[in-house]
Amino acid sequence: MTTEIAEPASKVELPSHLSGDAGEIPSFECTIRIARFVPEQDEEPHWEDYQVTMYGTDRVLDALHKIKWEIDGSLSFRRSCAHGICGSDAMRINGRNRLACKTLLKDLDTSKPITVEPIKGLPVEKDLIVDMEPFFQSYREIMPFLITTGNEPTRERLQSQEDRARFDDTTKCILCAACTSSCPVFWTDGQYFGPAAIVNAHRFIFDSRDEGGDLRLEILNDKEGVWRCRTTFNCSEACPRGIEVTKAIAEVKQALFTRAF
Amino acid sequence: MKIHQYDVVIVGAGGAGMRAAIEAGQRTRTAVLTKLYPTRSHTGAAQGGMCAALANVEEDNWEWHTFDTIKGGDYLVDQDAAEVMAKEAIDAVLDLEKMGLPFNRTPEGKIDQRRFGGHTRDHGKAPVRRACYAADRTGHMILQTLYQNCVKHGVEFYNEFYVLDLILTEVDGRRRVAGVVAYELATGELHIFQSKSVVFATGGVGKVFKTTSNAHTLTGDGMAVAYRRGIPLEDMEFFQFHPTGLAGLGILLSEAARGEGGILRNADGERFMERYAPTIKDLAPRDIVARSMANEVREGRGAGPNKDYVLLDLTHLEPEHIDAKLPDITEFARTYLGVEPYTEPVPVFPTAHYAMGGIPTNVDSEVLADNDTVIPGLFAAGEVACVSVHGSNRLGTNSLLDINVFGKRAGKAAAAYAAGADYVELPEAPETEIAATLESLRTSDGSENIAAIRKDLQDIMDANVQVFRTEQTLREALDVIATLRERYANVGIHDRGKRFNLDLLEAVELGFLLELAEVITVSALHRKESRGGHFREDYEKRDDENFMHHTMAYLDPESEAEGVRGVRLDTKPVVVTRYQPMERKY
Amino acid sequence: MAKASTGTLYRGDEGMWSWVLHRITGVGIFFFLLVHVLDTSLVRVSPEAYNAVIATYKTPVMAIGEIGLVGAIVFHAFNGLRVIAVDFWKGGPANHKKLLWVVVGLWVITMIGFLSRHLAHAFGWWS
Amino acid sequence: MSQATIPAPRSGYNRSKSGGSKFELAAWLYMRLSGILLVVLIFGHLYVNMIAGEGVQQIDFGFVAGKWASPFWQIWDLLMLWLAMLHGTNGMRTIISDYAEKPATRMWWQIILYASSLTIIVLGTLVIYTFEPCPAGADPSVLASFCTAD
Ligand SMILES: Cc1cc2nc3c(=O)[nH]c(=O)nc-3n(C[C@H](O)[C@H](O)[C@H](O)COP(=O)(O)OP(=O)(O)OC[C@H]3O[C@@H](n4cnc5c(N)ncnc54)[C@H](O)[C@@H]3O)c2cc1C
Ligand code: HEM
Ligand code: SF4
Ligand code: F3S
Ligand code: FES
Repeated sequence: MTTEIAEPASKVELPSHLSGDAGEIPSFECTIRIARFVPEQDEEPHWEDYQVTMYGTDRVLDALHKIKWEIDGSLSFRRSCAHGICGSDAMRINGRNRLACKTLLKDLDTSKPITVEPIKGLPVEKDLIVDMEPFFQSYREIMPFLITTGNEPTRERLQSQEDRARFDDTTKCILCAACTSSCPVFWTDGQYFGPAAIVNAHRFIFDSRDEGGDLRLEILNDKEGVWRCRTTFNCSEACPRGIEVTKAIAEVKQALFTRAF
Repeated sequence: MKIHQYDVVIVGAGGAGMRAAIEAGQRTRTAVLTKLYPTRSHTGAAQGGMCAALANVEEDNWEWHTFDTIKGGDYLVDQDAAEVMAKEAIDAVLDLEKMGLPFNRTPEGKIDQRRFGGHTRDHGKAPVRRACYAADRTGHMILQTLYQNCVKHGVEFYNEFYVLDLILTEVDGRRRVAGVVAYELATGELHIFQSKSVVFATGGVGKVFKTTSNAHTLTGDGMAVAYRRGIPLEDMEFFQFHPTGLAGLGILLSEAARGEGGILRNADGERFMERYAPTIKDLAPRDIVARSMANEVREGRGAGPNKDYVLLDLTHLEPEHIDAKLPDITEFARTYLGVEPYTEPVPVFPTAHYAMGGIPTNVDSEVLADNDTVIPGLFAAGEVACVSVHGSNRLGTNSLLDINVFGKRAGKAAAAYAAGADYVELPEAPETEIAATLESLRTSDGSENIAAIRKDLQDIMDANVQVFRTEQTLREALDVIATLRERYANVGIHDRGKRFNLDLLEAVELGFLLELAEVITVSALHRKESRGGHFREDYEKRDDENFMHHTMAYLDPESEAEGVRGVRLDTKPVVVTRYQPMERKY
Repeated sequence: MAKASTGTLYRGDEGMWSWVLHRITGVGIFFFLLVHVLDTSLVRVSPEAYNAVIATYKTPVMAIGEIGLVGAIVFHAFNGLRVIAVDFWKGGPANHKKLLWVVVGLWVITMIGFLSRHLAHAFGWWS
Repeated sequence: MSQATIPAPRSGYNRSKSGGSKFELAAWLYMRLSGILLVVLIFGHLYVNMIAGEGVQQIDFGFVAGKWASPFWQIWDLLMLWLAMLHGTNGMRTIISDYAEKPATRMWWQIILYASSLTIIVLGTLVIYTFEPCPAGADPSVLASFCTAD
């Protein structure tokens, strides 16, 4: 409300598709190829194809819902908010980690089957559902909470706007695991802390109010810590929140490096 | 059957649940049962802010905040509760900051505050900067910070455990909490949690509507479970519809869009708010704007192929201004509708946003079995509860506050109660009832489809119980709900397995939705006035003489309310301390 | 529990493919280095033995192999410098794709320079 | 009904702690420093051996002897040998840790790696240090020109 806004016209001409003269919403057919795995029946996951009719603004999540609700109710996947904020539905869509609720079908090539698989490197429990426990374990290990010493102040701790901006990027993380499960190093043995844990450590290491940076750096100095990152950038590319993950990892490496000398 | 024992069991790990867990967890043995991983809870979707009269940027005090809350709630607010909330708001924000929440800062390094609809200085004189915020992801930061502190204090979580029943045992003629029954998603097993205190913090029930800003998982479980155990639900007719949801999707575009100069247009390109609110136009209160939008569509001036939405026009604003002030909106519009807000108007329609009603509690978050009897050991906080601080219409930023203030109170009270109480004996096989329901659903080969019933329910609720309500639309909705409940009795599911059987749980959730939709509609039918979020076209005025009271709905097979068997309606007086009802004008 | 390794190939970022190449070339060079030290050690056995082995390096078939080897080393070296830039230069992570194109460009230039001489030496062209 | 209490569901993974060592940091740094030096050393080596003069065709015992007669090239090659072998060995160590699935397999591969690296480094060093440019009794035609000058 700071800038001066000219009083907008009380009536404007709108293009015809908005005023409601355009007919049907265009629809299209597409094939969704899903890696199905039912623990009670299957030894190995197998592919299954589903034909669905979808509309222009539909997302992969809508297609999955359509399959679950109309074709096969046993298809299982996690989801909640449906607009990219809760981090439930990271999955591998056409070979890359994406949130199903943020991936529009029309941005994919619908002339070919769209492949949907669980994220890689975590044990598959059923269909698109993986065991997230190892992922959260790593997160918990980096002590993701403010560590301070001395008496609590009565009012808020002060923090300058620059200090606040220093770690803004890494506060956006929704713990969806798209990054960690896109990391080739994480796939190998699942022991690497993974980018998400490092991102969340970064969030505190660079918070001017925090005094536990040394502890966290020590944890990430582990042989499964930041040094295992091979700068493959899959994490940065996969992050649905647009966090510069590899950059955050590089900053943690540099912090460890400057601390050592 | 697995039995666990905890002093305190908290159901739900959203803002309210985790705030309670931080208090209870440090005092006594506490378990948090949640159907979602804690960080998936819908508190994370809140954008705008959390208000408190910190007076960091301009003069403010908690009494003004109390007044705004009461007036915003159209005087149906319990004023003692509003006072508690406004007073404790300041500590609630400071607590979060001390826990590490990265609030935006003023140039002096203090927590920054901004304006938000309905928050004023000195009883309505001018807008005041009261909302504390962290960019456009305040809810996200609250959820993360609370989870982080739960990790710090080693709170025990049972993730993907669905609480499906509440165990109440009668001791000396009084019902007390004995525990809860939970369904473990991963294995399909039932668990019994015996506990001295139970805190319900399961969030809202937006999924009774088709167009909603709420998550798929917000199916009102806590309300329904309590209701089925004979606990009343208060003020369920009051549902807030936010004017600017993305058309067809319901995803919320923050109020800031209009604050920054966005205007609403109909299919003819008219700025229709000039007709409904000639002076403040697009910045009229949420309920008025939502009704005006719905009216345009109803009268055939809606835009789009189905003429079912209006347009939010930002094209007269500078792209840099949009980028700087409304990044979320531009992203949502682009991602989900493929609309470029710089050059095209964005399709919007009112979206079901927030349930003002819920499980009645007092200011100590203790659940009430009627107008004043407390159920020992049972607590509720957050959107599932009705204290009532929001009355008939919640002010923006007051819910994030509610979950923190009353979450904290609930956690403390639950731990204190547990310290002085013994376990109540569990009845023989308390899981029998729910196990039978689950088993019959899981093995049923009924011909009805869950998704189809749910869609019919959501369609009728959107059409008949949304921003416009009349005797006729509500009765029609009740008829439809009744047939849907019959169809539900014959529902069939595909997934026969035990592990991660979400098909089964969707069926259970649908049962909750049907029940709550009925309560909402019956309560709405009963309230023959218009107040806050509840607008009756056949009774357009607020009627303090006959309706200045809360609605209490009970499940009671013996009774009948508004022609519906099984529901009993009662009233509860509104607590008025110092602000007498006035006309709500802005 | 199913192993998560089944499924399609991950269609990663440029960063991933450059790393795959970096790893393969690194291993390749390492094994070559083992062999190369061994054959060079023959200088301690006798000049004749050494010359006999080195003669095999001069055949056309080996000439092709040498192109591969040099190509691998040059890529590994330039990409190694790129990785170092990503680690230490502030703008590195944001520009890693551009840096990769620089690596590819330098690789092409270096290889053209190298090939023009090497093919001449190896096959006696232009000489 | 029994009052048994079960442990929390789905126990997490356990990662062994290495604790307080600076080894990984040092190794990481070494990879970068040695890499930069190696660019100079290897490119120089390749230039002299493969580009300058007659390229591969020129290489024979005499050529090598010619180079190692000078301490400059001796040190150059020695440095290159050590830096590259340690760099390569450490790189191979990471790769083995990445792909070996069982600790025992990992250990065996690493033993093989360290043994061969050590052999090569020792052998290479000895060769450079004990190199005799004009071995007695050798056919003078294969030797460097300066041998016959004596
Ligand atoms: C898009 C959007 C924007 C908003 N913006 C604002 C804002 O700016 N300011 C503001 O003040 N308010 C805002 N609100 C409102 C506010 O965010 C919510 O009312 C509040 O976060 C609710 O918190 P909660 O803890 O009660 O519930 P939730 O955060 O919804 O948590 C519910 C929890 O209960 C669990 N649960 C549910 N059922 C079961 C079950 N059967 N068994 C076990 N666990 C269960 C879930 O797993 C979850 O952990 C917004 C709401 C929305 C939807
Ligand atoms: C020419 C100059 C060289 C440079 C600039 C260079 C640079 C690098 C760098 C920076 C890394 C670390 C990559 C990472 O951490 O992600 C690396 C890895 C590696 N290098 Fe080199 N290197 C060079 C030469 C060599 C040589 C001669 C060998 C073989 C002996 C070699 C073998 C390896 C191996 C095996 C790896 C491990 C690859 C991996 O982990 O993926 N490099 N190199
Ligand atoms: S860093 Fe990005 S990709 Fe990784 S968990 Fe967080 S939000 Fe998801
Ligand atoms: S994908 Fe993995 S290797 Fe590093 S840059 Fe990202 S963590
Ligand atoms: S459903 Fe919440 S992020 Fe996709």
